[in-house]
Amino acid sequence: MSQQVEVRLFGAFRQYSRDAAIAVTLPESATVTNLREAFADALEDDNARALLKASAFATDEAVLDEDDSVPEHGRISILPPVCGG
Amino acid sequence: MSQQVEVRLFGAFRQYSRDAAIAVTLPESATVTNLREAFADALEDDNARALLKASAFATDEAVLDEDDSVPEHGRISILPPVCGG
Amino acid sequence: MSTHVKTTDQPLSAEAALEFCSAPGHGAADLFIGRVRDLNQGREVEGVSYDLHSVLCERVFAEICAEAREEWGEPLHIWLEHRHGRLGVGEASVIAAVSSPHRDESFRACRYLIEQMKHRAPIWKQEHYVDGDSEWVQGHALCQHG
Amino acid sequence: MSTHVKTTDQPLSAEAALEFCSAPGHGAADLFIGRVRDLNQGREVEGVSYDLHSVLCERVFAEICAEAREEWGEPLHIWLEHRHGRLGVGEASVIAAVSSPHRDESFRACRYLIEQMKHRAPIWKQEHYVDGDSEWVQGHALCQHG
Repeated sequence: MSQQVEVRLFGAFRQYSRDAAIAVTLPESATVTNLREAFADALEDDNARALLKASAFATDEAVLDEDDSVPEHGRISILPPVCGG
Repeated sequence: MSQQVEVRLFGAFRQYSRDAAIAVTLPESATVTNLREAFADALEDDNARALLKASAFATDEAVLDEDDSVPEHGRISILPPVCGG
Repeated sequence: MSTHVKTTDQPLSAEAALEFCSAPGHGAADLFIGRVRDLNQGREVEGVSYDLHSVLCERVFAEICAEAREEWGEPLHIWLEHRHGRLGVGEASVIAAVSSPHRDESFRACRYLIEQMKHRAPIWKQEHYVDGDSEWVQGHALCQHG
Repeated sequence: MSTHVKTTDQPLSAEAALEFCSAPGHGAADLFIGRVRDLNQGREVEGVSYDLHSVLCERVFAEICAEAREEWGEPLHIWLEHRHGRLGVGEASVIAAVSSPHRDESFRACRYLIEQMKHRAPIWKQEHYVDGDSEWVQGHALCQHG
């Protein structure tokens, strides 16, 4: 079984897709590390891959650790380095 | 030659005169120390005299030192301990 | 005690923040406004587009406010709003405000809100320069927090 | 850079302070409001009468603002107003505000204005209690300064 995860894009990632989202396919019970690899493969731009290294995945509830499982339901976002205010 | 100095009252001193001022007579070239003594004599209330000990004389330009001369012109005020804000 | 956090694409109101941050027992209120500057690192800025993850952002704001309350006292009234969308020079991007019985708590808590918001809230800005160029401003990497 | 100091018997305006404390190059503004509290040292307060030496007060305000500018930078916009007369609970007695290119200066300078004002400005307050009594609040003795 595999699952499709739609990763919402924010900040500098927005320029890499018109939909503000990129879909990736993951095995069931994938971790955030798996998600990060699949997402990197889906990116076509070296700058985007560099940005990914400094970015965090998050649900609508919290920023995820690399060891966390990717939740089966709920929205996933990729958050580049932040600079509010 | 003597001079008459009108001392303007502020804060807790206001209760000691309806005019918001007390006039004292000083010798010419009096210092602030002389003024303080004359002003103490003019006060009829022990609480007022106690308050005077913690209070400063001032012109409209600056707080005066005890050694300063009392300026011949210009307004003199007695400033009790402050608590703005 | 009450807390107000929000992200919005509408202009921010300092007046609303100060009205919220008041109470008969509160002798002090401190309010901070962040505004769009016309210059950043030597480049002339015409405007800034703010992007944010609204749900997560408000969650982080609420956490930060709870921490401030924990540190500086239950009675605080706390306000934290951040705007998104495109803003011109001089427009307010963020308003933080705190009221408290005495002034030390208001100053410290308000400062805390801003500093933590800058480091932890999922907000990004894209500067638009007078020369026509645009750039996403580099920020702080987010770590898991709390 | 500009400085505004005033004492007045009219209500204070935070809006005016924030409008004054703004500039295209200023990314930050901090504003402090002091308000009349309903309780002081366990006594229920109905209102406070503020008395001040207006000429000397504005002179001291100007000195304090000049010191803040010296310490935190020429470009600061600085606002310091204190009200006098009788105020009810919740009314603003003092507003200090500062804007600056970056936030640290605004926070520090605004705090400095308030702390110095409390210690050096010739201002006195008489609290009016719910029980009908009134009392002049004890303060800090003034020394010659500057």
